[in-house]
Amino acid sequence: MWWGPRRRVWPVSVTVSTPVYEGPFDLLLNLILREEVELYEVSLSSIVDAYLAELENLGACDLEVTTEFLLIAAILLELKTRRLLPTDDRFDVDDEFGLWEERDLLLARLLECKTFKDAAIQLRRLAADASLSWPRRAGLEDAFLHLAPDLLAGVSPVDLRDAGRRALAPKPVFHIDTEHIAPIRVSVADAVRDMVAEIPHEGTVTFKSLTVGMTDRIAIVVRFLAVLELFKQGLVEIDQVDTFGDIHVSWLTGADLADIDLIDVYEG
Amino acid sequence: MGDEAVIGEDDDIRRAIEAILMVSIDPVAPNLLAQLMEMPTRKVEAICSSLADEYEAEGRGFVLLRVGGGYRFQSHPAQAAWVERFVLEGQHSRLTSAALETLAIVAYKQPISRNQVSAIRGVDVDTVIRTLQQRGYIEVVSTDPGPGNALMFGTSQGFLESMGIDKVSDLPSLGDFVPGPELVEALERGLLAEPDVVELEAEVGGEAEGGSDAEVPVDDRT
Amino acid sequence: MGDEAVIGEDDDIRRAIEAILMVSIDPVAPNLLAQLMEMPTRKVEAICSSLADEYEAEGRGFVLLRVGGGYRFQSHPAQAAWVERFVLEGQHSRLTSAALETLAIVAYKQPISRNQVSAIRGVDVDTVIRTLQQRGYIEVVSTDPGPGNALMFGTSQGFLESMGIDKVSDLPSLGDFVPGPELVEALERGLLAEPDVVELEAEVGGEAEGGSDAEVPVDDRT
Repeated sequence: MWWGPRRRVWPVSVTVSTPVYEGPFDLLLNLILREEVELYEVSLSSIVDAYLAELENLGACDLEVTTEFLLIAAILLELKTRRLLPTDDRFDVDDEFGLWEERDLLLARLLECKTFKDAAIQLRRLAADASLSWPRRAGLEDAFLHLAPDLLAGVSPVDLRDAGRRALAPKPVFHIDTEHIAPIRVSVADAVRDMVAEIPHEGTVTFKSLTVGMTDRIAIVVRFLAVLELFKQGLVEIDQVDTFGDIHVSWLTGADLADIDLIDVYEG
Repeated sequence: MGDEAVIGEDDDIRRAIEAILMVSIDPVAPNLLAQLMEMPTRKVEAICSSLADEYEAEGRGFVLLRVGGGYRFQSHPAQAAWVERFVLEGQHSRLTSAALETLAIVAYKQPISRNQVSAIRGVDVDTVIRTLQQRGYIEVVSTDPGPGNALMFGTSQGFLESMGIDKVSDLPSLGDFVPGPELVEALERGLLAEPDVVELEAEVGGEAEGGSDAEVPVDDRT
Repeated sequence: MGDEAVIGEDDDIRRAIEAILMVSIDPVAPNLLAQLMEMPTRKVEAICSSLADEYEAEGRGFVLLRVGGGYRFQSHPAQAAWVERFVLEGQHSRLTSAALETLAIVAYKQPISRNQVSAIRGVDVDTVIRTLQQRGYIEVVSTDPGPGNALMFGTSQGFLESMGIDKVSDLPSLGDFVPGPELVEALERGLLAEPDVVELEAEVGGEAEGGSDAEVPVDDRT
């Protein structure tokens, strides 16, 4: 299941908050509820555009939001990939149910996310109301202090040393590598254009050669989607000999370049 | 005459309670007061409640609040502007939405492990958990007896005080926040995996609804 | 009519003063109140004095006292027996681990300012410092000659007595730091984490105000 153990969990920063994305579920919620669109009709490029616009509004590149965005973009791509794959005529009941099951699971997750989101809003209200009232903190008057039991009774010097070690322990410092974070500017449409220019001359190419030099996971996934798009349009043949082996992409002779529907906005 | 004696007694108790609350830093539990005064807790609660009403009726600048499992003197919320002026540094710093959502999960699902919170949030929550812990909203309440012995988190006394509530069960029921059928429907529509397969959708969609109900988070403390 | 307006205004001021005095730890000087309320000190004094009379006439368990150059709420002397009982029987008898850690920092790093302790603890320590000072474990030992003239704290004679040691240098050495299991876990997580891990440690510390609730040094749940 794509959300199961193999899904990577991304760290969330506590200090970063944007009005738009507070996590992958949050983004999905926004996409579905605010945009009132079907998930599968969401164009990746429009998400990227909206996201980049959001970043510009923020005035600074927000690493936190960026990483979460990458995650959600990957999830969306995965969903879209499924959608793009040609439906097998031999109807596979198990697969079909698997898909529904996934959808139900996702729905449950989204509902849960929404529930706690609303609960959090209520907590904020409670906290805001409570913060209008300060507690009395003056404590015991001097006259009674001598009566108070020794709070250190039973505390040994070793206990104090242990407390000191705990308190003075160096806090872990984490290294942050932000080099790979760059605004995503890839689109499936661009990738299709590139490949239409490239594959016919080569005849058969491998997917590896189509993604040579690419380190950005999203760029590679987008390339893959573009190949699927060409396949869908009947322009290429795809062959993968071994599981996880390289994918061979062959230009179909006779395919008319004029037929190519050069998508402007990738619509899955 | 008997009545008068009782009133007199109540008056003494009222005064004693006022004095004790004045020197206490933390909320004082009603049963502690009851123990000290050698009287039923219910009576202490009644007196404290009438004291609180009295201050309010007299238009005092302070309140007697039941918070975090006990009674405490606090400034009246209506005087917040003046107190803020006096307490120069803002004592209350806001939590981010991410931290609040995490806090809500811990509050409603306690005891809960970091990983369980992570699974609900869909993101890693280490940093948020640490912040909430440092700020005294949550604390380790137990260790999971299962494999891994995960630390289980729950809300602290400080959380109750920050929220101005007496106990966790005073939080609004989580059930109040479960999205209504309209939203569920909208989400289902949004998640249509096969928009083309209309027949299947009608059939399985109904089933999915039933299935998702089971997944709707319910207040498991009830 | 003019009188009414003045009375109404006085009422507001009375409420504000009650709120401020309720949350203040130290006696509040009348001229500070006057400054906050933008009114003559004499008027503040008149209002405070009439408030004190009011509480006395109502038979409250607390008094508004002019002491140490300012006004302070205190328990009524007539209620001393109840307060004593509360202190002896109801009070909590141990420092929380957070308070003990704060005390350890002062003990091992003295002389140290409140802000320096705060920086190490990552949370606001005002209440804990106040309690430790009040209970006679720490005291102001010097004033920082630098800008701000921060008060520097150190341990007291009472601390040595409670710990059963002769001098601070008798405390066991902190020794070579051996990381505890929690830190090891955190470090491992940090090392294993993807390069994208964002760990705004500094921000966490900076945000950690208002955490003093967790620092309440006494355990009243026992």
